[in-house]
Amino acid sequence: MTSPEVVRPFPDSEEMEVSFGPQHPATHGVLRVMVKLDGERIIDAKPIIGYLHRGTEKIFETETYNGTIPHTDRMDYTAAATNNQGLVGAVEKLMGVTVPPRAAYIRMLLAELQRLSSHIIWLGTHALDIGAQSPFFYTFQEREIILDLYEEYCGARLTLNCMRVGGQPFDLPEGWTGRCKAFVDQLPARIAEWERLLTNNRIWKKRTVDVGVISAKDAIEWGLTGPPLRGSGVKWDIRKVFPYDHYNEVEFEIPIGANGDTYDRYLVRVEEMRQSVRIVQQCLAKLPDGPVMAKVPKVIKPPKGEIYFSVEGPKGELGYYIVSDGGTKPYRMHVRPACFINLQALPEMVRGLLVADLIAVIGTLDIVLGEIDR
Amino acid sequence: MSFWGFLASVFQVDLLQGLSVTGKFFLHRKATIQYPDVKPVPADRFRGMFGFSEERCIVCHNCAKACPIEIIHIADHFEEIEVEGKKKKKKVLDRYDIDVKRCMFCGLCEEACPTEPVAIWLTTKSYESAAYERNERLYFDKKRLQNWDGVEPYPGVVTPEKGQMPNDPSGGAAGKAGEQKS
Amino acid sequence: MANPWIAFLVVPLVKIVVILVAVILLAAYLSFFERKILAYMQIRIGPNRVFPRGWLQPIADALKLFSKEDIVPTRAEKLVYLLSPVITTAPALVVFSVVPFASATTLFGLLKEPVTPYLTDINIGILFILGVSSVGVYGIILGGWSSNNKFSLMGGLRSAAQLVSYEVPMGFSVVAVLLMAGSLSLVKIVEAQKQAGVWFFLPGIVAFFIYFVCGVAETNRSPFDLPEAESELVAGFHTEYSGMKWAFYFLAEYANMVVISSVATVLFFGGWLRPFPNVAALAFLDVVPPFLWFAAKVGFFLFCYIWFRATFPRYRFDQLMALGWKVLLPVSLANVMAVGLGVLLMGGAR
Amino acid sequence: MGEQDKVAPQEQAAPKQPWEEKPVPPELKDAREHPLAKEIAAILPDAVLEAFELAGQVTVTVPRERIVEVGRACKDRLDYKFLVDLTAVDWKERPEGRFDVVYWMHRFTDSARLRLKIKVADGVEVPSVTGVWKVANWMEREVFDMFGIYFADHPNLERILTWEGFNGHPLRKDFPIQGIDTGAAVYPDVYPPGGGPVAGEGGES
Repeated sequence: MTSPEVVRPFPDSEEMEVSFGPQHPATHGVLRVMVKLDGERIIDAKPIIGYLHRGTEKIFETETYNGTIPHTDRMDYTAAATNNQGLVGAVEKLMGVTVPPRAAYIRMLLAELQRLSSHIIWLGTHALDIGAQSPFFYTFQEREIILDLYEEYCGARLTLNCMRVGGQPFDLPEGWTGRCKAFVDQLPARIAEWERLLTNNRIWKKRTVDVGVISAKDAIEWGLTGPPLRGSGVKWDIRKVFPYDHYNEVEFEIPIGANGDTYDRYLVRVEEMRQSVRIVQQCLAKLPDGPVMAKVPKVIKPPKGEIYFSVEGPKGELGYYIVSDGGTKPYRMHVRPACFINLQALPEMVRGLLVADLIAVIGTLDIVLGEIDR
Repeated sequence: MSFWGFLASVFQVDLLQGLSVTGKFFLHRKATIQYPDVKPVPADRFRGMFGFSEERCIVCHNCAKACPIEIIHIADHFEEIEVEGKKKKKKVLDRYDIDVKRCMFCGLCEEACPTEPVAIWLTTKSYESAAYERNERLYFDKKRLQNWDGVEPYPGVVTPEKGQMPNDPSGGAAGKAGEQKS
Repeated sequence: MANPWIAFLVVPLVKIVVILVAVILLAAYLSFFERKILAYMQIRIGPNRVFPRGWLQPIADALKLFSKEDIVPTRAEKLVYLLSPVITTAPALVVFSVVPFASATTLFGLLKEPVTPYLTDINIGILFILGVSSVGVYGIILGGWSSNNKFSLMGGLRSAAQLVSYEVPMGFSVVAVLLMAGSLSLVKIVEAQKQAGVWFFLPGIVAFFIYFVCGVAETNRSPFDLPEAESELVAGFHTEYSGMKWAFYFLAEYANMVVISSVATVLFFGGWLRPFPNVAALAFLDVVPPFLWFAAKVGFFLFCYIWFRATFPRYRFDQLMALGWKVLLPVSLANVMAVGLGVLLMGGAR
Repeated sequence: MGEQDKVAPQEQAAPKQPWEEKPVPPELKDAREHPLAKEIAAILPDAVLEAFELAGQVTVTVPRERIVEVGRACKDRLDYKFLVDLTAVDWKERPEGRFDVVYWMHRFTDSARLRLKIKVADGVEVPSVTGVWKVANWMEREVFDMFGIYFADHPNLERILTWEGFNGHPLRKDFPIQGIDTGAAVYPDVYPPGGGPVAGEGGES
């Protein structure tokens, strides 16, 4: 059901228009929400974006295919590996390249570690917005280990630039799999600890149950993907429906929520973290050896044509629509940004709630302004 | 709510659980390090400050072409040199500038460099090159890329001038023999 | 009391100076301890750069706040904007005049005859404290309104509703103690606990719990820190304040925390009494001077404040009001009945 | 040559792995007979102007003015409930319409995906599909902002990524990469473009 029409006890009382952001502690970046308030109740919320628009898609048209990869790191700057995975997957599909299994497994490892890191940022900041300060530090402590693993592999912690068209630029340093396994084996215990702080904490439940409810029909209507869609009970995950990169050789479940409120999305993401741990463990066990780069010409020139390829990013379906005119530079490269489309449902989810819930819903949508503004 | 649930909520079991977690961490080993005295150890492949060696550079412009934001400016000219009687034209490097203030340290220039070991590399483990003035201090020309004037090398790392190699940032200090470890 | 001049002018003046300096220093160091303890709970170290290991951090903060530019928002109500921090801080300090720290002492023999360390002991102690401490809310409301900032206005209105609605259950929980003690004066309450031989904490466990929860809400602290919820209202009512004016609000908040903790100690944990005061077997505990007992108990409560802040998320505004009116008020009323009945059965009122 | 044969026999024996050969790009096939394209042709006889298939993805070109009708039919009758993506491509001097507006739909029942494409000349209005899929609202606003394609009866067609007073459409091919003078107060950098104390004479452009 869509959120109820706002019942206004004093209809002729004058509304207060407040601007949340773009410089605001809880908008996860430069998002501005023009909120019409009747007292504390939200009558209407209008997100205003574009403060971080860097014209990435225009820059794509002036770069070679391998040159665009550092730019994709900066779109969803909390999930650089999955951004790269989407781009290189699309170009490889257009060129008909099959990636050696070892490269594909390394990509799955990097992507799942990135999902863990992105969900960790989400949990830390979401709890911080609702008032619980400590999970932020406990979660970021674990994320430091993931960033160290990335630094050992590709030399950078956030803007990885760690994949190339046709495979991986370099192989895993020795000892990396051991450190990765040690980290991933102890993570479920850490997650259980964070859950003891939040999951059945009565204040956390009061702040998240029945807040920002969106039904499955509305979620599909508003084009939500990723945890917001799964939170409303739709079992939909690109890794299961269109498996890429050997995801079909790895077992994992897709957690779904029951009634699409903030608490269900919280449970879905925490369960997704556990599933990612399972995937990483299986990838480490089945890591094949062999080359990490397919036979791909030094200058990437995909054939004329258009292709759409999408990966399951931590925020939702991240798609790349590439139109190539046969040259070394993409003619047109459009990104289907999961956060941009998820944010569109914000007014729908927030109408009639209180100001504090606006912050909780922005947190549960897990938006990153780099991907929204591109 | 079940009877036990009611009892638990009266005795605030969920709140006490939360308190126990923060209490446990109260005695936990702390994670922060005191930066200026204790420096974090970058990994071997860490993409830090540029290293450049002029004699290995064959002026092929590959790095300038590979750079996504075109911040490597190279100028060269040809010279006639006598090699065993035959006249040979040799490319000489005049200007090799990197506009480090706009660089995003993506490492594509290092990958594009055909020489072995590479002439331009980032695995120098040095990251302390902050500057107060935007344009002057962060625009590295050929000489400065080698003597690192204005860059604080990471302890144990020497500047390219003193023999730093891409995979041996300490410039042979570690392995005394100083041979190139491929 | 040979010379009235000394007895009624010099001694109270000395006490006032000592108490004021102590409270301001305590509030400053409480901010340091809060940052340290909060940091330790969040696996980091907290301030440790000023003076070896950070001990002079509060002094450094005070100096910084002194030297900060005094910014007044353009269309703010100048007079009200400047006055409201004072309206908040003054009551928080005045309340300390009634809090009994320790029994009469001769300062280890320095003085000829024992003198009482606390300033006065008026016979309506509790009423005075409740009355004066609720004046502080005006400073918050006026400060929020006068700084001409939507977020501050909302912060101010929220704190008004919150304080009013938590004053009532707190009052009732205090009534439960008065029934047991039979007098409003704080010193007599402590003596009553001494005679009863048991702290009022045990019979009045529910009253204590409600009192402490309302105390946390009164001082806008952790699970109830809505007026200054940084994630929603940027910084709540003190968004536009900076420098010393902000420091006043800061001082008031910590002073109020100490007030609530010390009143809780006096009412429920037997002020300066040692645990189980008349049990002879524990006589060896008397070697610890009474003031240290009082300080230890207040310290424990302050640690709980900080512990709450590290752990609990924040209530939403309507849930906060619902908790105040629908849960705490009825339970405190029922508790007053129960304690009244108990006192009646146990030998009539004093 | 002898030992080279001896050394390499096991390689010849092992079949060439797909990633060891030169990649074979997928070729463009006409997809009129493709079941997905045939479905649309069945319910809307003359709607399918052309249909292609590349790497398993079917693209159907439909006439511009019937896009809402096709969209509603796809959503209600062929239950493409989920509009995944909506974007545009600028083909500059293409005779039959400068822009391609591309709709990418998805069906949950058998998780099939179909791409609708319409050809739009510059300055011609495109009927908005926000009535069919609510998610198209912001996507159409972005296409308008970036390409200048107007969408008829869109609830609030205004710029979404650039600011109100911006007088250009960045993703058009004739929009210079260096940007245009937007009248916004921009502080010129002290140094010439290309940076550096020495004016960039002849450096790598």
